[in-house]
Amino acid sequence: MTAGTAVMILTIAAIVLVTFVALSAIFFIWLERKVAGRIQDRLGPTRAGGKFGWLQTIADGIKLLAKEDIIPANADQFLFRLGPYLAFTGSFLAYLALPFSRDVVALQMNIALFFMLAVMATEVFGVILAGYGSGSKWALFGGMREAAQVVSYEVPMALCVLIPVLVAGTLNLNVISQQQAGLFWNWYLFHDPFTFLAFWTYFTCATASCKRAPFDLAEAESELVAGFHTEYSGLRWSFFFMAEYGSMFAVSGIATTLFLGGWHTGLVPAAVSDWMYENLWVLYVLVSVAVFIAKCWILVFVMMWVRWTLPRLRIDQVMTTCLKYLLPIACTLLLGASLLPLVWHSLLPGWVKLPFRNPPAFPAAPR
Amino acid sequence: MLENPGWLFVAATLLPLISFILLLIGGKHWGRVAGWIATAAIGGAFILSAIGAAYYLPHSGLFGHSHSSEAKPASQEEHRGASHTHGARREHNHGHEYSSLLERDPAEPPWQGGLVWAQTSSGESGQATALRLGFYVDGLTVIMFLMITLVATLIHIFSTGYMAEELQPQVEDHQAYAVRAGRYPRFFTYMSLFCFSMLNLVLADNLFQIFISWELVGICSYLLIGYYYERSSASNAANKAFITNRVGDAGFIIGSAILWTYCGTLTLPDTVRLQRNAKGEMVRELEPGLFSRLRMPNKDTHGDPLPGQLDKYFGNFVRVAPIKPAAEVADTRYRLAENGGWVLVFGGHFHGEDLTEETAIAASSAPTNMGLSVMPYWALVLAGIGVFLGCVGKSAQFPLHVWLPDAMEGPTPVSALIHAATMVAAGVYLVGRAFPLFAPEVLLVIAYTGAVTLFIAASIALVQTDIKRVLAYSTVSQLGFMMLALGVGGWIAGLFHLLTHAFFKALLFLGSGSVIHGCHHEQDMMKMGGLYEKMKITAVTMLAGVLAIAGAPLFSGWYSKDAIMVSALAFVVHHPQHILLFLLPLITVAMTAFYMFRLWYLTFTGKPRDEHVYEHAHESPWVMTLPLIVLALFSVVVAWGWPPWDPHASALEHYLDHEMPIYLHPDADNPLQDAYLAPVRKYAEQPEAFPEIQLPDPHTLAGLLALLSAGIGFLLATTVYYWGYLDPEATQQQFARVYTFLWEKWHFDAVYRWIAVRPAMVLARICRWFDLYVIDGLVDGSARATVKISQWDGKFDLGIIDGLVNLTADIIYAVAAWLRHVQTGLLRNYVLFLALAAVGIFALVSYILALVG
Amino acid sequence: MASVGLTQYLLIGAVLFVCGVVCMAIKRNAIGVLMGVELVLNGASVNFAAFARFHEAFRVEGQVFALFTIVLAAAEAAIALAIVLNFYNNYLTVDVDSAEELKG
Amino acid sequence: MSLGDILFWIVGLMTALCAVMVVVTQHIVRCAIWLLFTLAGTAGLFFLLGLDFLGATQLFVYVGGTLVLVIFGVMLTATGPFIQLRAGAGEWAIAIIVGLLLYGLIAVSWMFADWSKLPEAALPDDPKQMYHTEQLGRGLLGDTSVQPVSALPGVPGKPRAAEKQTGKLQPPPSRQASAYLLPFEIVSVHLLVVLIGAAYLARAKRKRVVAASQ
Repeated sequence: MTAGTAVMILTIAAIVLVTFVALSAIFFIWLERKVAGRIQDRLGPTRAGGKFGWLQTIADGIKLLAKEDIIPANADQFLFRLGPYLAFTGSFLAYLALPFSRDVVALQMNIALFFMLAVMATEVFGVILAGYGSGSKWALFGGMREAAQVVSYEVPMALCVLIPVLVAGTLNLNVISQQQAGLFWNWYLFHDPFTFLAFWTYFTCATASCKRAPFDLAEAESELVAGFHTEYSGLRWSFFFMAEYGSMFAVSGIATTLFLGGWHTGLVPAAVSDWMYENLWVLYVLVSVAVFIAKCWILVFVMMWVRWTLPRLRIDQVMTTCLKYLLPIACTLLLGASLLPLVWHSLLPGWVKLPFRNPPAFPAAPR
Repeated sequence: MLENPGWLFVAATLLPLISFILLLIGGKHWGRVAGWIATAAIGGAFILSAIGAAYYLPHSGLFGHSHSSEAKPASQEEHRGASHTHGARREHNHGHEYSSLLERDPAEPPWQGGLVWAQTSSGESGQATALRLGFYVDGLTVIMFLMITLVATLIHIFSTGYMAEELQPQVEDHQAYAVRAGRYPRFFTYMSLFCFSMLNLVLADNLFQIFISWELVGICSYLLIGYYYERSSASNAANKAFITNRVGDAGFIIGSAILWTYCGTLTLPDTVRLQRNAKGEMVRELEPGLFSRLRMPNKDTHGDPLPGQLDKYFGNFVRVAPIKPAAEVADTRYRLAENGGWVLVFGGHFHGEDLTEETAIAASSAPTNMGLSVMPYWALVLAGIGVFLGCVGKSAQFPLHVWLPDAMEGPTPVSALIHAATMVAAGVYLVGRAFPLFAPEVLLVIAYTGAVTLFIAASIALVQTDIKRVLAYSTVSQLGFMMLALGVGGWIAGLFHLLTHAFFKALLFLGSGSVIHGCHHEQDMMKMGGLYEKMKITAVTMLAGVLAIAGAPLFSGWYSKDAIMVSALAFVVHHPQHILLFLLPLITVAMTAFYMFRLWYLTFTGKPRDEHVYEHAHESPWVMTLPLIVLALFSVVVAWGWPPWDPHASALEHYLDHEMPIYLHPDADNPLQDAYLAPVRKYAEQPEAFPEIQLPDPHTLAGLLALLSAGIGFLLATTVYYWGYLDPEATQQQFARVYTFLWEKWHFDAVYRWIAVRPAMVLARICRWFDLYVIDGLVDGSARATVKISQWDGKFDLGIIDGLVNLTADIIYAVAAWLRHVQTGLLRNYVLFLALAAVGIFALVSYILALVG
Repeated sequence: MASVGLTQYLLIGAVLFVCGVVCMAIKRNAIGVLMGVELVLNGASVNFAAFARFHEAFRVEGQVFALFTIVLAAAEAAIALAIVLNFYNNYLTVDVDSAEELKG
Repeated sequence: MSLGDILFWIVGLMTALCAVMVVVTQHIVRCAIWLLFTLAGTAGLFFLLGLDFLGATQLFVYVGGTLVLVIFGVMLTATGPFIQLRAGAGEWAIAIIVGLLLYGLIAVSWMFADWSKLPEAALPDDPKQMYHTEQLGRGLLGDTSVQPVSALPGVPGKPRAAEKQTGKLQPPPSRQASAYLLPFEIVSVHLLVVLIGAAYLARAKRKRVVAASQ
């Protein structure tokens, strides 16, 4: 493969991914409204047309595109304009390393997981800049809260992510997924008690780092008008939302890949799916991409469900949850997960030991 | 798998030490948590011991297979002559097997390890002598660990309840009429230290380490007996225990010193250590322990078997003088009862070829020769008696038994743990561990000491009214049983009784603790009575303990006491002049049953004799009854085997039999003790091999006699104290002299006061005078002189030395005041300076380099 | 222009380094000075990384030292910010020129 | 010029430009944004070099952590006149001259350094063939098979016999291989200590000021 083709493939992948992110944002906005409606015992959007009112989002999009682009007089023009793009870039870059199926990934990286976490960490800059650049104290408060919250929650989140990595022995998401092939008890969620608990801890942190309710302090309507995006309108505003829905899907993708078997259905033995991969590649890819996206959607749906069910916390409660509860829990889980095989394999006499399932051997993906 | 599971036991030993250090540092402020920490530590030790035992049991060969027997070449045995019919047994006892120790897998028990503490090089032989810090884990260690940690854990749990009132900030001590601060954490601090010391004692592989633990145990006992130190009785008891033990320990250290002098080591089993050889390579070298040095090993230092004819000349164990022709020596090698003579000691490095009669003779004149030296036989006896004297002190044997009853001043859990289950067991344990060192004369001393002790203590226990003192004398008496058993060669019986006794005596003490706790610290049995209605759990569990100690069938005491009686009987059959060694315990069995049932009846049955006590009595909380129940369960079942009604099918006894050191087996080649003990053991195991002895099977005979005796005691107690046919008061009046004699404890305390305490006081007064007037005078005089000199020195210091120093400082100050203008205080200027300096230095260096070329 | 190799990367690193030094020298804002330090450390990181790529002997060392540099920078930033905040709380300014009490 | 070279020039020049902008910009918040781009550009350089792990760490720790902290600091202190503190023209002049001198010095020494003395690195064309986390991790543990150790060039020392003959550096005996795991762990602990210390430092003094003002 020459460098030219590599760039071409990457460009195509990027275009496909951008389209996917934009389309899924449209879908999620509709879904969010329907979920909110159902939970609040009403129908949700119905009037704009389409089955179940799906045209509502399109109508919203047209409205946002047509809206006047306002920049407040007090704002710092440069920073104000930069904010949304930075946020969206951080969220979008994560998709480059997210495997949708076996070897169906824009950029095969050996450290894909780390890369995803790293680029998603830069998303916070967009919000901070928006908060500062708006020249409004509500926006500034929102930005500061976001900075404090996201940076803190990254720590337990990274620790939780380390636990399945410890079990798998690799950071390559493609390999981790493939190790969980076969029936669903091969998923790392069920590998041992520590990974099981790590999944829930991770999901909580992920919800917080996407600034989703009940952790949406950066845009707390009741206190800060609209938080960091108070002064935004039109397309810039919609970029923030694309970024938010994009990162919701991305963290769900990480959760799916690490704990829930990635693109594997968990219903057929590994041999069958391998056979399909060898002989019916196209069908395999279609089915597994669908399975992967469905799993992520379910997790995204759970986030929405949580949002419309739980009340918002106070900012000090958010920080306490992270630093006093989630961080020690994550540390304990990591310690336990690393000590478990040690104790299991060394201290107990031979006749006490039960067979301990190790991850199946799988050759590392071509780099 | 662990490479050497012995480290599990080391870890178990260190846990209480960690707890002790923690509590010592911060325990004062932790209150209840301190108890939990100590309990957790000893509980953890129990779990580690259990894991260790789980490793041990499959390896021990107890279940019929052995890992090492196939691996071992059979050729070693060929040189050892026909007497080694028990070659297969040897596989489990690597004690003095030279080659196997060097080659064997560390995961195979016995597990050994350790390090050298201090090393010295002695004399011209250059033979290094070393003090070790090591561990040796064999079957005895494993079972002792399990027993100690289990009993200690239960007692810790019990103590968290029993000592609860110490948690108050102010505690009123009714006996000392004092109000003091609560000392709950202190109690657990000492308990942790004690547990560590005791475990270390059992773990140690050398006499020196044992001695250290021995002293630590002693100091813990001192601290805990004196726990209520406001009471003068408690502090006196603590002093008495400590000083009495010192007498024994002096014997121990003398014995150790003799062994060190002649044998050059204090390590008991053989050990392997890394050594640098002449070429400078690290090699594994074998270091024979005491046991091997006093017997001829079957391999020389290079692992080559020794020539066969040497065995013919010397046997395993050599007495050199009087020198006799070879044939005669071969015949007389077992005749050890002769007076005088020398023992050949096998040192570090020797070759089999060198070991001829001539060498041996030469060795008797030179200090060391070919790794050999000689030791007078009397020194061996003296060393044995010395070591045993230590055991006499620790295990409260006659004549040093006086401290144990007084030690009951400590809190009851302490009495249970230290003075029933573990510390006093240390003496018995040491006799068992160092058994191969004891010459027949020493064994006889041990047997008689035990016999006298058990009788005296039991007789005193008959008349005591303090509930704990009865138990204390009973403990002394039971320890006497153990010593007697060991002394007559019943190694299994003695240690078997040690293990069973630990459980039921801990149970009895904790039960009495529960009674005392329930009766608000009333200890006099004469004020109790009828408590059964109030404290059912305590009463029933204590009844289990009473039945066990009295030797009721199917209770654990029955099995072990039977084993002791069989050993005594077998010994007496072979040595009829020592008939007392069987009669005294037989009588004492009856007395034991009597005083134990007397205790139970007085406490729990009949009418309440003191209304005040009776009204306030109540059952103890669950933390105290739970250990009672667990211990009661153990007291019943711990010695069971299949079938339970066969007294000689006990699983525990079978285990001990299997783990018995090789030297002690009836057919083992152990010339030091064989002439004396081998037939005894053989008779106890296979009486049909002695057709000339016209007696029934010793097992049946001894068992029936003991049961009969116990039955008599039980009936007597029931007659007097339950049915009330006999009035105890009237009997007491009738035998007033005997009663007074027993009540005054055979006047031991008075005798000791006259022969030891009074002269010591007089000497102390003289010393005080000398100290006050002579030594203090000298010290004060030198102090005055020093003051004068320092006044002159002060003037010199101020004027000349300080002057120079100040001058230097002044000069530097002046220079600095001029230089300080370089500092602008502006951070950014400094950065610029740095960058400029970098450029400048680089330019300068390149210029110079260019100049140089 | 020659194909990209060690020298080109080192030159970029040098640009970062010198920019950092100049930044330290002319920023009066204390945090600006801190940013200069970050730039200097980044220049060093680039050098390490370049050696890791282009020099067999530094294949691991280059990366490891660059990692150390990053961690060091994080630690340094935390401490420096704490100092700056203290400074700000005590003097109500972040102008480093007003911190001249060490003047000789 | 290959594609990688073009990418290098684009990313490298952008990075350098952003670095210059950091110096030139007066507004402290914008300054921080330029710094963000510089750091991100550096991460891009790392990715171009094939050092994925290093690049991701740069993004994660530096950009995601350190820089947020710096911006935090900026926002906490950026009040009124401190947003735009200007240095005098003279200072600018001196600083620029010194900077140019320094750059000239470094650039000249880089350009004229004789890199040909370096051992020929058997490097594949595609950097991704060589560098990945597994090797890095093994290198941290001191595995010599992934870490060809050689004497550092320029550091005086005795050349070994084989080096004298071939003129090439030979890997020393495996024992001298250094494992960086321990220093790495120490650095992590150091980081933790520093963070706690910083938190304490930033907090304790504030209390004292309050006490002093009362």
